[in-house]
Amino acid sequence: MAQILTRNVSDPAQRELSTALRSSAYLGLRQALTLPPHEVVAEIEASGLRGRGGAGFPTGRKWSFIHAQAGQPVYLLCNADESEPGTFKDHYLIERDPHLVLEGVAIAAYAIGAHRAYIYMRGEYTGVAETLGRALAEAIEARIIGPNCMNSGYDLSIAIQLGAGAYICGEETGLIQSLEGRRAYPRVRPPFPAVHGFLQEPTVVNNVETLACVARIMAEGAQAFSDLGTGRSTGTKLISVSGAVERPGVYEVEMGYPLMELLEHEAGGIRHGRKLKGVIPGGTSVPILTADEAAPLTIDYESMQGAGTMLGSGGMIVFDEETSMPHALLRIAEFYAHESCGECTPCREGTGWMAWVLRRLLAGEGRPGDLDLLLRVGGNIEGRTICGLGDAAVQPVRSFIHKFRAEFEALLPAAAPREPDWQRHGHGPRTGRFGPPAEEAARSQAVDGPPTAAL
Amino acid sequence: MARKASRVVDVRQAAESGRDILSSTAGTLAGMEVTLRNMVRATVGRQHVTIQYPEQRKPYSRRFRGVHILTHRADGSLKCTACYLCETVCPAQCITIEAKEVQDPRVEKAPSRYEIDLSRCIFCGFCVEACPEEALIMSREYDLTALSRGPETLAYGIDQLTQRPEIAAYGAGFRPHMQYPLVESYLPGEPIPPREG
Amino acid sequence: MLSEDAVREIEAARSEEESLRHALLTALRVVQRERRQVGSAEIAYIADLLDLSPAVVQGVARFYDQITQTPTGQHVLSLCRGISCYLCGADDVAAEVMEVLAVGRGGTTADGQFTLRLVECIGDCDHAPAAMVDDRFIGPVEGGAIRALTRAEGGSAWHRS
Amino acid sequence: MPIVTIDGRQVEVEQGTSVIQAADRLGVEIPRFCYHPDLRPEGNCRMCLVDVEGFPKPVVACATPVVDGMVVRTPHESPVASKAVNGVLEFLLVNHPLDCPICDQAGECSLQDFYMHPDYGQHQSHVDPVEKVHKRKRVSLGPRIVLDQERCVMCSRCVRFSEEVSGYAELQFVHRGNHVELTAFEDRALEDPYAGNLADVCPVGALTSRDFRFKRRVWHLSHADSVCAGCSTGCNVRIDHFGGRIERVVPRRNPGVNRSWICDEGRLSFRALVAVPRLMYPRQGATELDWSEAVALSHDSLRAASAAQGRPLAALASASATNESLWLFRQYVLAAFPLHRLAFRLEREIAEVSQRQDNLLRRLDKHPNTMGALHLGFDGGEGLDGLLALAESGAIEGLLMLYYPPLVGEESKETRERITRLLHLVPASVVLTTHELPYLTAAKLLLPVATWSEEEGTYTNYQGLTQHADKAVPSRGAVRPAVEVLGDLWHCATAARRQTRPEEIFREIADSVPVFRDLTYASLESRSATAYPPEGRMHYGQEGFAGR
Repeated sequence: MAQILTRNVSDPAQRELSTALRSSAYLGLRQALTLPPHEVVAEIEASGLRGRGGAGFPTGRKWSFIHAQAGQPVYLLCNADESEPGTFKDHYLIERDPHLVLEGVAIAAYAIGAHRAYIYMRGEYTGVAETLGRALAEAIEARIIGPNCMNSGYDLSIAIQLGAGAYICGEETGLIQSLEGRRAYPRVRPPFPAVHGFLQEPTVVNNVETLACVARIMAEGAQAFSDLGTGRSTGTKLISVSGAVERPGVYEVEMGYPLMELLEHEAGGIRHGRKLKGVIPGGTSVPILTADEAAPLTIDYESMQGAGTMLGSGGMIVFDEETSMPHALLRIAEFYAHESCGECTPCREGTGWMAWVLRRLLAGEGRPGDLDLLLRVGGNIEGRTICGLGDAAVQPVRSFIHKFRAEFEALLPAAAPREPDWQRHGHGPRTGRFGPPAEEAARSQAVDGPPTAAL
Repeated sequence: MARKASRVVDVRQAAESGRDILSSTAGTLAGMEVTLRNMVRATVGRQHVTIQYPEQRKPYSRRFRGVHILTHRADGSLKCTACYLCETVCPAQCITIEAKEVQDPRVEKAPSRYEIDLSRCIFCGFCVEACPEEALIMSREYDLTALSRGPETLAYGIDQLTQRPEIAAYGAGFRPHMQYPLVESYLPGEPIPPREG
Repeated sequence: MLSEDAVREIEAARSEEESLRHALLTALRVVQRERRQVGSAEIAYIADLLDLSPAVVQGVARFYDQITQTPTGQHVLSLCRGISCYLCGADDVAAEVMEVLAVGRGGTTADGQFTLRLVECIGDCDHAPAAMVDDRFIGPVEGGAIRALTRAEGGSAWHRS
Repeated sequence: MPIVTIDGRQVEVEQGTSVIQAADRLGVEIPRFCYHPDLRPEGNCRMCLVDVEGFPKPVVACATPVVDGMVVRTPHESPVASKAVNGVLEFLLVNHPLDCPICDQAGECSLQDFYMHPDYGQHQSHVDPVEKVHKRKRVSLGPRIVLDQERCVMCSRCVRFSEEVSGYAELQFVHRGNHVELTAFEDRALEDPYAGNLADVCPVGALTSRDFRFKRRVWHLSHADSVCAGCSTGCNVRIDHFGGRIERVVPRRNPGVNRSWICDEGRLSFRALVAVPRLMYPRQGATELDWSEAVALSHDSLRAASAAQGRPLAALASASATNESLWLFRQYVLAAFPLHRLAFRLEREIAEVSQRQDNLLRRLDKHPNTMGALHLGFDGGEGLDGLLALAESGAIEGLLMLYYPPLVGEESKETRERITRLLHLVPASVVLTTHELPYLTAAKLLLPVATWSEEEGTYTNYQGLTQHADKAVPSRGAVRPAVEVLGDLWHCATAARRQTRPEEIFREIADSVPVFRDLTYASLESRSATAYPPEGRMHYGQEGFAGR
């Protein structure tokens, strides 16, 4: 398999600068600093690199949107928040090759004209941040990063910021808000971060893996990178395989690699010799694939899109035949309900509502029409929210119900539903569909008296 | 304007002629059939159509719209939350409400003054229809009398609308959704069922 | 309220960042680490330190899962219940741990040693069922492993060097 | 400048205008919760979704800038937008309590109004009340505001108001997802002197006014457009009243004066009107007079005290009077007393009172019409002090005074003492005033006049902007508007009748005083506060409750 990013991960000493330098670390940065920034941008554009965080937006294009006025500060934010369930590639990469990430950060910052870069890591990665912090200190010591990087006259300072536990901080504007010391409420676009980002200044937010690719591209040339892969998906992709496989872990595959090949060989096949039931190819925010759908697919943006799903963050979650899909979906729905930041209406109310209905369904209190209700609620969230979390929460719900509908329908009550309590209590019967129960009719008689008056 | 003479009957002429006297009397008797039948029933059968009011009283429909009742909750507090819907809808503008804040965490708000000027009330029942909580219903009390006109005597306040003995005597009257029992609304003196759980 | 080191850390973040407000996230983390909670007193302290309205500090503090309103135990044991860990039996592990430690979700053991948190995906899915003690990943865990760990907490090593 | 088409109607707007602003200009109603014209748009409520040609999905009108040739279709026209907005509204109501009967916002609640709208409301609920997320109710946030967390729709208008406008930042959200709550730290009482606006910006019943709490259902209220007389800023307000009593005062939007805000002092200034007993009848000492007697007696005593002796009449009018009253006051003095001293300043420190009190609205000059008095030819320099000096030297023996107590704060002790002293020094004094004030009892004749809110008139604020205030409530007792009393006095002096309708008087002013040239009541109306929400279509029951 093609190894670009994971070439040196097996050596624990790679975290130390001396070892890393021997394996050509910071070669790409040295190369980049000899070029004017716009040529670095052009090189990345030529490589066809697309963002590895989930959306797959061309990285070079993103950089080219930065048009800072003279003297205006520009910021590079490295998104190491990695909170997408089933994704742990950034964790793996930073822990094992921190200098590669730092190099990518420095190159990107140089390319967009930023002199300050932040690496925002999720709060759970405190230990990983320490590794990265040590690497950064070494790089600064060696005058690779800092004022006058590598004697090029370019100044850069990098800070590592740890989060404190919120999925939404992985959304680029949420990350910016969090970094500014605000509630990580994503911002409405326009204006885009490239115009008004961190501190209202032009800002680029890039994923860790993207920046690692940047480092390699600058060291080895855009051509070498774009030779790998297929079509508009160039290079390699880190795939985090987890769930019902024998050997979960991070695997680097060339774009276009057969999906089943990865599961069967690298990941050791399905656990306990069971059969594959479904696989989520890119973190919980993308639609699930059934075993049949997954069989012919290759790992690249176009192939996934053709199958109605997305490569996303490359967090591949594998479900075996024993898995109860409604229970799994509830777990995912609860995740989104818990992590919805609560800023915009559809996501705030809709994610909680979907989780509620699923919980009710699994508790045996489902009502006819609940599946349609779930789909309708999902439809009302999708495309109506500020950030992508809303859409992300809908994808699993919709695809699970569509593709495993029988399992969900088995949960629905066979007979007509019990009329909900609130029709009878508290607010009085207001519809003419149901008569009063016998004991209440008796009481009614007592209150209203016999048809003739007393006295 | 000329009309056909044949269609005009001269009544006086007809009476004087005396030819139709028998048929005229028969017609009169036929018209009095009900009266006569009742006369016979009352005198011979002693079945009275009139009653000796006020010693005797007529039963009225359960939907009768009599003097209002303010209902209360199981704990005895007024059900009314002073939402002003009855005051708003009242076409005679005879309802006056003043609200106060109460410490009950469930309701927050209750009337400090609730007055229906019954001398202006037209007993249309709109107030009862407007009430979202059956806090205001009507009774079957119909014999509302006072020694003078005006709000001093016929403006009923909270006490009269909840406590007056006539409520128990006449019973509850009109309210919307009569086909259902009252929900969590009670009349004075009504036994309150023990709370569940 | 805080140790000198902690204050120095916040001060450093303060001077390094572009405005006082940026230091807020760091301040919250430091205070949580030192005080094992960010309650009202801590919020007022941070607000004072960073010249912010206490309501603003509270708003940010109450956004994050790792910042707690009430004190945690000496150690926070976080069991991942993300989808990958769920597929690898995280529910059973959680049930067993609750039984072993005799605490509920979010509860703290009677001796004040452990607070048990059931958390969403912590990004260690290849070691599912994943778990953390404080800042260290300890997955994959089984109930028995946790039992051993809780007995020997303080000395147990990170399973990966 | 870009031209945009909204629901088939075109409008040309400035670069950078948002779609919702363009729609407001056209009078096309777009439902909204979080958008407020005087706050930074945040786009979180998602209610203003509109269908824009060429966009794959609905976009928020509040945060989408207009570009030339844009074709927008609102929920009124577009099924796509209508469905989207309907879905959002359903979400907003998922966890909203069924509180309307006890909620003060009912009747002017955006949730109610939007739910009833045929184009995007009226969905069937699929949620049991038992499933709703419960939060804290009836949280007291000090003397102005009561918070109900369950009713909150998280539009963050209040948060933005307190951060961006007043700067106190006392309100924030806590928690996440559908557990987000609006909170003040430890439920502390709000210190913000503009906190009352929080109840106004809240589109639902989450933040309600403690002062107005449970007083009246809003659909019973009648409205009068007025101008706050609490200080020289002249904030545009609406007086809401019922049965002849003012129940509340709320701001009207006027971007050039007060935007959408008023201070709490101004909001509650109507309380000052009833804090002290009103002067109900014309009085000479302890004797009540009828009006014809009182007017004749006033005129005669002033004539006797000044003109006959060859001494000037001291004429002192408070700058809290309307332009119309001041004009008639001056006309009367000019007509009846060839010798006179016309003054209006009560305070000593002129420089100080022309300054602002804070960075938002309040000003130290607590008289709403100082500029008007100056424009109408009152002496800016002499004031109370000058007259007092004259009186002490015995140069004046007659005093005509038009006095209104301040609505915000109290007359300083010093001023009160000086007024008392002046009244004692002058043998013949006639005071037109509103209340039974102890420092005026020394006046020989007291004539009761209408207060702010009881009379129509205009005030000229510190910017020199003349604004019209309508009459809201009737006067009680024998109280009459000052213009009528002054008209009668003028009649005594000239034997001629004159028009005392404020509108006619203002026309006279406009004809005579250059600063007011070309102004009419009609032109003042048209340039005053712009209605918000646009065209008043968003709240039912704005007409008030007819028949009361």
